[in-house]
Amino acid sequence: MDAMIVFDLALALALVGLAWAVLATEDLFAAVVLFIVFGLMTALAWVRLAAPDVALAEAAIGAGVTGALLLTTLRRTAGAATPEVTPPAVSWGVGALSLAVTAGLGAAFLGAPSQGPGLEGAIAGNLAASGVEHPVTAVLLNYRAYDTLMEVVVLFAAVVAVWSVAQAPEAETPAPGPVYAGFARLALPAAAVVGAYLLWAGATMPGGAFQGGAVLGALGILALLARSYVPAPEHRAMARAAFIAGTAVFALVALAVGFGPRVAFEYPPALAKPLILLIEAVVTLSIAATLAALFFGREPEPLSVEARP
Amino acid sequence: MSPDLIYGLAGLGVFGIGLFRALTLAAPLRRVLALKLCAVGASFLLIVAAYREPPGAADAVPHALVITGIVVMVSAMAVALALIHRIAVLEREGGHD
Amino acid sequence: MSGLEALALALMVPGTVFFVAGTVGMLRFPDAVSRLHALTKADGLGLVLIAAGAAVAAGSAGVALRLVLICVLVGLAGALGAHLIARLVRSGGEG
Amino acid sequence: MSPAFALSLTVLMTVLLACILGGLLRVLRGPTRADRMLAAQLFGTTATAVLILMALATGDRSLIDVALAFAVLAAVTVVAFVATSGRGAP
Repeated sequence: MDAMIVFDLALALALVGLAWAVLATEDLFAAVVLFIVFGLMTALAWVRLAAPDVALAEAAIGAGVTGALLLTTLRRTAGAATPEVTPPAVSWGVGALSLAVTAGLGAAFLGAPSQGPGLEGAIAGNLAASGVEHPVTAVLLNYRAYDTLMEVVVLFAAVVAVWSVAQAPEAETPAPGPVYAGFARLALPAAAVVGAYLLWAGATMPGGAFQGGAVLGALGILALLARSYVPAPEHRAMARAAFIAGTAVFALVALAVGFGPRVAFEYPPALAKPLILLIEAVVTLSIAATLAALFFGREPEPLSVEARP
Repeated sequence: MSPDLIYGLAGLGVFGIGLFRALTLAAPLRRVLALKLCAVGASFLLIVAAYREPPGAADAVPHALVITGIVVMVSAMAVALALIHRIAVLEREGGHD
Repeated sequence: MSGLEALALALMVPGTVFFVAGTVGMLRFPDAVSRLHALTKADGLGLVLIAAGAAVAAGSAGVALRLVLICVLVGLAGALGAHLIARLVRSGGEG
Repeated sequence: MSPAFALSLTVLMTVLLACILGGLLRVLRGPTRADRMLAAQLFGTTATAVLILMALATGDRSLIDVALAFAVLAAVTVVAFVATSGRGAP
């Protein structure tokens, strides 16, 4: 019996309790803060489940982008009318339905063979040919690269969607002041170094394009908040190039290796490592630019032109 | 009791709470949070499926799937929040007319 | 337990005590600004002590370097956060 | 690593987790937004400390990188909070 069991039980109970509290607490701001804490606890649980890569992604996205997005939305929608509540009869029906779905999932979970051999043997067997030494990176960028390409496309689609429903700029919030500007001068380079380090680490240990990109995206958010970077209309072309670069380079490489005897996404083993690094570097920049743009929430436009008459 | 069972059950609980609340809550921002919780609960089941008792190494495929899922979730959330913002602005304008 | 491990614990146990004290202060102090005061102690001292203990026990230059970086970054963020929140509370905009 | 040291690490981790769980009361009670946000900042630091202890207990160096990611992003949420709740909020 491991003493960590106490930690695990407390953390598991905290996760369920937090999930309940996020949705039950009356104050919407408290709900958002609880949700951010839920993200922290999730990262810890994933470390306990021997998934440091996932914990790193959750830490970077959860601590960086999600909280900032939610807090901005809270400000923008303050004072919005609350819709009417669900009638109790519907609640009970939906409750029974949700319980049935969860119970079905639980039966499948408890009935499934645990510790069963998954694909780890196949992954380890082909790792030498994949071009990287870290299994998760091999899965993401080589074995299941098609999924990852689609994920980059989803990010691109998200930015297109956000730009097309964007509202006119808000009243400008006051800049956070000189102390923050000083902090940004120190923290932005540090964050850039950490983001690049995570990208580089991905070849041999947990890290990689998403984690690096998420850290760099959060750096973009810090810069936007500090007004170290103010999106201007003439940056639109550059921004669009950054959004599309990841998808474009990834797809071009995937197709280019597909000529001759190979199929698309089948990198020649000798070139696998440089190709993966190229894709990862460009995808990192795309993810960072996209996440910062999702936070900014609209196309940069000239301040002098009124969006609405 | 092993970590995979404990966190698997916690994931199930989070999934159930998220599903129920996503269908019953009225405020749009909370519904987005509920859907995200639902997704996290499902991710827990994937990560638990990949877990092996300490000497063994975890299965990397579910890990990669969940990392992909985290990035897709944040994109979906950003779009949902932009829509919520738009709805709020339109309602505010409608109220003024 | 080896000497190094005992030294590491001698650093990490006080670090944890600072976190406990900071949390208790955050729960018990009467208003936001005094709660900030409790929290920055835990932020600063608690984490530095735990990181120092970890560096001693890990005995690796790479790990120690990262731990120093973590302490510097968290220290900066803690100082900045306390300043910004205190300024916000004073301006009465915390709603 | 001696068993006594491993057990001590586990105890410290559990105490730190208990700190986070106890501190949640402050998030629930408030009363102001600043109170809730400063609690969240403390939890971020505490989670970083837990990760450092976990890295030590498991010997997995990459957990230090997870802690590093937390540390480098520690300011984002609180800065976003202050930037979105200054005066002039609608």
